[in-house]
Amino acid sequence: MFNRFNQRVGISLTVFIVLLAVIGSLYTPYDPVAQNLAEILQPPSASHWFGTDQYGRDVFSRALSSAGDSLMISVLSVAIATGLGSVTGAVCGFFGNWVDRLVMMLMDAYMAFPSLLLALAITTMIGPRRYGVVIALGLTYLPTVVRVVRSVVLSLREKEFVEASYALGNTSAYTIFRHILPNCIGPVLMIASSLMATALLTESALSFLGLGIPPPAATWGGMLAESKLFVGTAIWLAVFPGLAIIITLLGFNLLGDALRDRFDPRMNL
Amino acid sequence: MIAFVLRRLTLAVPSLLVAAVTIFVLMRVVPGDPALLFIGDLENQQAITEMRERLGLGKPLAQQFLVWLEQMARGDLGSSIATGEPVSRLLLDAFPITAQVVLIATAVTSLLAIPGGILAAWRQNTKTDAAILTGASLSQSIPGFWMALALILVFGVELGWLPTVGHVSFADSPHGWLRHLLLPVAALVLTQISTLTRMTRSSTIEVLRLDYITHARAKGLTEAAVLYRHALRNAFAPVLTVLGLMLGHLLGGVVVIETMFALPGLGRLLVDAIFQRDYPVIQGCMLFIAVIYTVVNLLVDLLYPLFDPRVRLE
Amino acid sequence: MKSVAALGVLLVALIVLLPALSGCQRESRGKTLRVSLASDIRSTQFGVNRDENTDTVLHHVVEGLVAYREDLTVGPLLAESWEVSEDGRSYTFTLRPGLRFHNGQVVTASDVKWSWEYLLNPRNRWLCRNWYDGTGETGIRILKIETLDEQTVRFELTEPNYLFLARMAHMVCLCGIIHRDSLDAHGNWIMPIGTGPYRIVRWNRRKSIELERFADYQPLPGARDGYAGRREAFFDRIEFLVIPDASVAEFALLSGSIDIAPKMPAEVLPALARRKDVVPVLQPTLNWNVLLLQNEDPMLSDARMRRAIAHAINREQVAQNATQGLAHANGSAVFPGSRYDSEFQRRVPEYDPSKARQLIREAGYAGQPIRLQVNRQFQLDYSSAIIVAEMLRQIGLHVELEVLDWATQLKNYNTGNYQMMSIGFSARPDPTLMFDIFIGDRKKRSNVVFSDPAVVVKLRRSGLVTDPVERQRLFDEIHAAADADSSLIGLFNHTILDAVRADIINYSSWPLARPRFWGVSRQMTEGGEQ
Amino acid sequence: MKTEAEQTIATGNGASVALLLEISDLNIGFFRRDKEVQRVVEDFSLSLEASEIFAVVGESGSGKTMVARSILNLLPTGARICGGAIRLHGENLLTASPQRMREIRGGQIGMVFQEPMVTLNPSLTIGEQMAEGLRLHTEMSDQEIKEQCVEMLRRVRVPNAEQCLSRYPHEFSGGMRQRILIASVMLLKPKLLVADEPTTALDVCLQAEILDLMVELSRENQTSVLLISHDLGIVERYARRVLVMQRGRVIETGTIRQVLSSPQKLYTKTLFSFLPRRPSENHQTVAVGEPLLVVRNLRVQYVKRFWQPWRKPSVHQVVRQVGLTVRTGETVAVVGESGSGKTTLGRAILRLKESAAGEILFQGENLLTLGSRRMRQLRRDLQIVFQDPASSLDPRMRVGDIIGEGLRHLNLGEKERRERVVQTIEEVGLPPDDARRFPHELSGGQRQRVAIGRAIITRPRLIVADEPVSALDVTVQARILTLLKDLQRNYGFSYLFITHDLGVVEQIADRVIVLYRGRILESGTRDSIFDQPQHPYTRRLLKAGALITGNDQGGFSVSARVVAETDAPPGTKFFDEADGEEPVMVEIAPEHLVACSSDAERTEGMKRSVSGGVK
Repeated sequence: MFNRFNQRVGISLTVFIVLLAVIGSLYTPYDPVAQNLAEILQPPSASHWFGTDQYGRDVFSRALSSAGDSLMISVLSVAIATGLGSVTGAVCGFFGNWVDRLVMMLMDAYMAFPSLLLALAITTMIGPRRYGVVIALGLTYLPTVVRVVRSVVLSLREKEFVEASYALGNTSAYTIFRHILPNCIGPVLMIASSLMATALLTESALSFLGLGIPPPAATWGGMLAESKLFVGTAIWLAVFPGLAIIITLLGFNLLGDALRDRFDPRMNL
Repeated sequence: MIAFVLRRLTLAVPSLLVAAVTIFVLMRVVPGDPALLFIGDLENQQAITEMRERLGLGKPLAQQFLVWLEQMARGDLGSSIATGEPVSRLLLDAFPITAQVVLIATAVTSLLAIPGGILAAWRQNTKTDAAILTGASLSQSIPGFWMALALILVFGVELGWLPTVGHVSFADSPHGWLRHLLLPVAALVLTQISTLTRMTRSSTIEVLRLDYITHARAKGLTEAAVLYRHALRNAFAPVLTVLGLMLGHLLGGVVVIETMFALPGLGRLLVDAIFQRDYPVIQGCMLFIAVIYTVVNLLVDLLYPLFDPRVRLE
Repeated sequence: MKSVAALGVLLVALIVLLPALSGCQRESRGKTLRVSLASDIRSTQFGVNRDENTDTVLHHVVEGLVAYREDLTVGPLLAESWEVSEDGRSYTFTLRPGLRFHNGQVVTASDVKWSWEYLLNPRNRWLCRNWYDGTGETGIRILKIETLDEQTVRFELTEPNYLFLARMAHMVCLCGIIHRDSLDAHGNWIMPIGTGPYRIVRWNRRKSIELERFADYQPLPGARDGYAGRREAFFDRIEFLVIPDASVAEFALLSGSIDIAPKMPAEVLPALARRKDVVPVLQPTLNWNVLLLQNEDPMLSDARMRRAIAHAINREQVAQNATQGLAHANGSAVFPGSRYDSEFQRRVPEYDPSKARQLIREAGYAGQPIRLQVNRQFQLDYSSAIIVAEMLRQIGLHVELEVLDWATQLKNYNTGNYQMMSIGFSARPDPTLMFDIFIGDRKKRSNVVFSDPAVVVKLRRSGLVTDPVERQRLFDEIHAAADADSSLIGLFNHTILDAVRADIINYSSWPLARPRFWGVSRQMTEGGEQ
Repeated sequence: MKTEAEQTIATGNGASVALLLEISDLNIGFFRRDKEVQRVVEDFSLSLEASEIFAVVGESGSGKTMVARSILNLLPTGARICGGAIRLHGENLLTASPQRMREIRGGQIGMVFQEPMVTLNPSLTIGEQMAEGLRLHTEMSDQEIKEQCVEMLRRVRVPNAEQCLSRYPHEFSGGMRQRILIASVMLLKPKLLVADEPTTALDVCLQAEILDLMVELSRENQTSVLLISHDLGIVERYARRVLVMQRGRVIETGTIRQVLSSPQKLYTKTLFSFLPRRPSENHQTVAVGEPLLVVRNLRVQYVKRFWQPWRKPSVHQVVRQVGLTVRTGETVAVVGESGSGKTTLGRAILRLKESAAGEILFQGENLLTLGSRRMRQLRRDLQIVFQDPASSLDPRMRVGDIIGEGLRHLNLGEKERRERVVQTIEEVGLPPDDARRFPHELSGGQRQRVAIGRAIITRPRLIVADEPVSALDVTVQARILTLLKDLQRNYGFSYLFITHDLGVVEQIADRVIVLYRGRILESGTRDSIFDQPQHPYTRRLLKAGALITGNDQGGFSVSARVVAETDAPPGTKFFDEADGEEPVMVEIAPEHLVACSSDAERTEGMKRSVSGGVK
C-alpha cells in the first residue's frame, strides 16, 4: 500500500517536472539570461519570486528554463547509455561467445573507475560543451546498462519461449527483436530511471568541479554549484535549484522503485 | 582458494591492460600541455620546448606508451611532472586518507543501513517501513556536495564544534584525527546509506518469503532469532556484493568529499592531476584505482562463501 | 539483534563524545598562524619548479639582493646598497653586515656569487636563466660576477639595461641567495638554506607546509614595505593548509580553522562583511583582466569588428559587477596612479552601443557565431566573460561561451587558437613587462595579439632607456597604437580580497598581491600581544 | 461438538480415544488494507485423534495449505484468520500468547514442507539447524544434542550421519534433504506432525521411501499426522481418514475406504474419475503408420571447459546411444526420473540442443546434417509443447499473436491467417476473446492450451510434448490429455510424450520407452511394459505407483501394482550400470526390447537374437 502511494508520488513528481520543463521552454517571466546589473542579489519578492542572482538574473526564470537543460542532460545521456548498452548487452548475452567475453572484459575495465572520475576525464577530453557532458555521462553509464541487459538476456535466453521461437522456425535475429528485447524493456526502463537520477547528481558534481555545461545554458546542478559562494548572503540562490534537484531526484527514484516493483522485485542496483 | 585468487588475478590482467591503454590514450587526446602549465607565466619558450623533450611528449603516442609500459613492468610508475615526486609515493600518501574516510564511513553506513533495512523488511508495508524508505529516498536525492556544505555550515561555521578542513594523522593526535574525520565521514554516510538500506531491505524481503524462514518459525524460534540467525546471513550475501562494488568505487576516490573537506586523498590527487595534465600521476592513479577495485572485488568474492556456502571458489 | 545493540552503543558513544570533542581547544593556536593555500607548492626549488603559491611560501624562506617596495620601486633586501657604473654596465652591491643563513653561517659576497652561478648554470634548469644570459628577449647578459671583498659583489653586463634591477627584484623569479649546503655532495637539491625570517620545518605533501621562525633573522629597519623593508616574524610558526576550493577556505576561516584566507573571490565579500570575527582586506593590484580578440580570425581580422566590440563593452560596469563593486575599469597596461600613468593611458573607446551596431553593420556581420573562451578555475575570468557576452549580445553579436578547463585554455592562448578569450594577466611590476605580455613578434611568440613592427621596436626601446620622460612618451604611443588596434580590450585591474580573522593584526596586502606574513601578529585575549 | 478439552468421540473400533486437534468453523481470508478481498477457507472443521494419520485432499487453491499453516499460526502476509477455533488438547491456539505459541511450535506441533530444496537454510550447517529446536524445547547439553541428532540421522538412514552434521544443505540431494528435515522435526517428538505435500517434489521411487519413513517415525513416537496431499495413491496407502476440500470448503470427509469406494459428492466423484489410468476401451496397441522419426545412436553431452588451458574439458554424457522410432499417428512416451535425460532427448531431436553424435531421420532426412534454412522449413512439421506454460509463452505477446506466430513461415494471406488463428483458438477450447489477452491473465490450464495451439497451428507431423500436464491439477490434467488425444485423432500427428508420471503414460501412450541415466532400459507397447515389465528398474518404477480401478458403484479402489519377477533372456543379464559394460537391446517379445549385457557365466551358445539398436 505504501508502495502504491510512492508510485503515485513518483509519477506525479516526474510529470510535474516534465511539465515545468515544457513550460520553461515556452515561457518564463523574465529572460533567464538577461542581466540586470541594477538589481543584483535581490531576495525573493513579489516581482522576483526566487530572488535574483549576482548578475541580476531572475532566479525563478532561470530555474524554470534550466529544467529543460537539466532533464535534457539526464534523458539524453541515459538514452545514449541505454540505446548503446541494450543492443550491446543483448548481443553479448544472447550469443555469449568471444565477442561477449571481449566486451565484458572491456566493461570490467571500464567499471573499475568511479563514474564521476570517468565522466570528469571524458568531459575534460571532449571539453565541457553542452553535448560533451551528455556524451561523457552516457559513456559512463554504458557498462551498467550493458551488464544489466546482458544478465536479463542471459536469463531470458534460458526461458522456454525462446526455444519455442526457434521451434517455430524463427531466426536468431527475429527472436532477439521479437522476443528478447521486448522483455528487456521493463528492466531497462527501471535502470534508466535510476540512472537519470544518478546523471542529475553526477552533473551537479561535475558543475561543482567546474565542468558543467557552459552558459547561457544552465542546469540546476550548475546553479547550485555557482551558488556556493553565496550561501552566507544569498541563500535563495542555493535553495531553489537545490529543491528542484531534490524533487526531481525523488520523482525519478520513486518512479524507479515503482518500475522495479512492477517488473522485477529481485533486481537491485 | 589460492588457485582461485591466482585465476582471478590472471583474468584481471587483460582488463587492467585494456584500462591502461584506455587511460593512456584518453589522457593524451585531451588538449593541453603540461610543459606550458608548469612554466606558465615565465614565457620561456626554450624551457617549454626542453621540458617537452625531457617528458618525451614529442614522441609518437605508441612509443610513449611502450616506454610507460616498460617502466611499469619494472614497478616504476614514474614521477609527477608537477612536483617531481615519484607517483608511487603520492599514491601511498593519498590513499590512506581516502581509505580512512571511506572505510570508517562504510562501516558506519553498514551498521546503520543493514539493521535499518532488515527492520524495514520485517515490518514491510508498515509505517516503520515507510519512514525508513522515505528517509532513504530523501538522502538519495540530495547532491553530495550540498550535504557536505550543510554539515559544514551547521557543525563547523554555526556551532563551531568541529573543524571543517584538513586531516590530522592518528599518530600525531588521535583526538584531532577523530575530530577531523567526523564531518567527512558523516557526509559520506549520508550519501551512501540509502543504497545499502534499500538493498538490504529488498534482499531481506526476498529471504523472508522463503520456506526455511517459515520452517525456522515452525521450530518455535523467536522473531529476533529468525531474523538474526536465518534471515540476516542469507540476505547479506547480495548486500555484500553491492557493498563490495560501493567500497571498490569509493576507495578509488571520493572527489566531492575530499574537495569539500580539503582532504588530500586519492580522488583529489587524480582531479588535480587531470586539471594539470600531469600524465604520470593520472596514469598511475587510474591504474591504482583499477587495481583497488579489482582487489576489493576479489576480497568480496573470497568472503562470499562465508555467507552463502553454496558458492564455491572455482 | 547484536548489530542493533552495537549501533546503539555507537550512537551513545558519539553523543557523549561530540561535545567533548568540540569543547577542546587547539593547544598552540596562539603562536601559529594558519593560512590557506589554493594548491600545494610545487617544490622548494624556486625558479625551477614553481608557481605563484610556491613563490608565496618561498619568499618567506629565501631572499634576494633586492626586492620590490609597495610603490613598485626596487629597494634593498640582502644588499645594503648598490651602485651603478657610469656606463650602466656594472652593478656593485654591498651586503648588509651580520646576516646569517638558517644554518647559522654568515652571508658573504662569495655566497652571492656562488648562488648566482648556481642559478645561471644550465644544468640546474633555472627557468629565468634566459633573462640574464642573453638567450631571452630581455636584452640582458651578465658577463661576469665577481666578489670585491667579503661584503661586496659586482655584476657586469654586456650592455646597459634599465630593467636589470626590475628583473632581479621580480617576484616570480626569486634570485635567492642560498647556502651551498642546500645541495648534497652530488649537487642535488635538498632544501633551501636561505636567509628569510622563516624556514621550512615540515612539508606534508598536498596537505600542509609548516614554517618556523628563524631566531637569528636580522630585519631591516623601518616599516614593512612590499617584499622589501622590515621583515620581522612575530608568529613562531606559519602553517599553510592546502585548500583548493575557495568556498571551503571561506568556511574554514569562518569556523576558525584558519586565520587568513588570501585571495578570496569577491563574491564572498558580503558574507564576510556581515561577520564581526572576520575582516576583509582589500587591495587594488596590477593583475589585469582583459579580453583577447584573435585578429587573424576571418571575422575579427576586420578592425571594425574589433572596434565595435570595444565600443559595445561598458568596462566600468564589467569591473563593478564582476568584482562586487571592488574594481574600476582600466583599459591600459599601465596601472592607474602608478608612475607612468597619464591622461593618454586613460583613453579608451567609449561605451557606445549604437556606434558598435553601426560598425558591425559596416563590417557586414551576418549573425555568425563568435566563440568566447573562458575557464572556471579563475572566477573573475568567468564572471567578466558572462557579463561581456551579454553586452555583446545586446548589440546583436551571436556570442557563444566556451567554458574550458584552464589547461586547455592556456594551450589555446599560447597557440592563438581562439576567437575571443577572457583571461587575466598576473602583475608585472614594470609597464614594459606588462605590454610585453601581448605585444611582440608573432613569428617568435604565438601568444601575442599585436605585432606591429614599429610598436614592437618602441616597446623594446622602453626597456632599455632610463629616462622617465622618454619612457612615458613611449608607453603613451604604444598604448594609443594598441588601443586603435583593439585586439586586446583591457577591462579592469583586480582588487584582491584577503579574508582575515579579526584577531589578526597588522595584516595588509600590496599592489603586487603577494601575501606576506611577517609583521603580522595575533591580538591575545590574555597575556597581551606577543 | 466443540467444547471441552477432554471430549472424546466414538471411533470405528468402538474404543474411546482422546481428541488431539480440533479445528472448528475456521475461516481464513486475504486482506488488503484491512478489507477482506478473498475468503480462502470457509467454515472448516476437522478433528484429529492421537496417533492418527489424517489426510486432507484437494486441488491447488482449495485452501489445504492455508489450513495447515493456520494450525501453527504461520499464515503468509495478508492472510488472516477471521473466525473459528483451533484447539490442541483443548487449548485454543488462536488466543495463545506469542510466547506460548512458540513453545507449541516445534515442541508440540512439527511441520514438514513440500520443497526440500528451500526448506533448509542454505547458510547454516545441518547440525546447527537440527540442534536449534532441541536447544529451544529441551534442556539437553550440547553433547547430548549432538548424540541425539546423529542417532536420528542414522534412524532416517542418512549415510555418514556424524559428518553430515557439519555439512550444508546444498551438499545433499532432494531426498536426503527431506529425510534430514523429517529427522529434525521428529527429533522433538511432537504430538502432531503437519506434512504439507511432503513428497510431491520427489521422484516416484523416493516418495514411497520417504513416506514410509515418516509414518514409521510417527508410529514410534505416537505422533498424529495431518497429511496434506493431492495424490490419492499416497493418501490411500497411509491415511485412515480423509477430508476432501474444494475452494476453501469441506466437501466430504470419512474413512478413506468409504470415500473412495462410494463418493457421495459430485466433486469427489469427478476428482477421482479424472485420475489418470488405462482406458477401459480396447486400445489399438500397434500403430499403423509408416516410421516418421527414426533416431539412431543419439548422443548428447555437456562439455565443461576449464580456464587452465592444460586441463582437458570434462564431458558429461546426458543422452547415450539412444535409438527410437516414432510412427505416424502414434504416441510414444518417454518415461524417466529427473536427471534421466528425457527432456534433453526431446530437445535434441528437435535440434534445440546440440547432439554430439548419431542421426535423427525425420521422413528420411537427417536433421543433424541439414542446413539451417532447410531446418527452419522443416520446423513447421516438428513442434514442441513445454512443461511450464508460464515460461514458454512470451509474457509480452497477446495470445492471438503467440498462437499465430508459427504462420509466419507459411504462405498464407492475412485473412486466411486470421481465420486459422481463430479456428485454432477454438480447437484448443479457448473462448475467441482470449486472443486479445496476455498469458498472465490466464490460468495454468488455459496457458497450456495456448501452447498447444501454437504447436498445432502449422499442422505438424510430430509434436514433442515435454511433461505437458505435470504442472497442472488432476482435473485440468485430464482435460488437457483429452484435448491432445482429440487433436491427434483429427490431424493424425504423432506425439513423443515425455513424462515422469506413469499414470499419464498408461492413459495416453501407444508405446513406452523407459529412460534411465541417458540410456534406454526398456521399450515396448504400453500393455507389454505395464503388464510384463522386464528390467528391474521398470519394475521398481511400476511398483512405486498406485493402480486405480473403478468399481461398480461409481467408486474406486486404489491398489499397489502386482509385478511379477522375470529372468533376463538366456546368456545375458539385465543391464546394470555398475557392470561397466555397454548394454545391448534384446527383443524378448515383438516390439518389446530390454537392455541387457552379456553374462559370462551363461554359455555362449545360448545367445539368441541379439541385435544392436532398435528394431
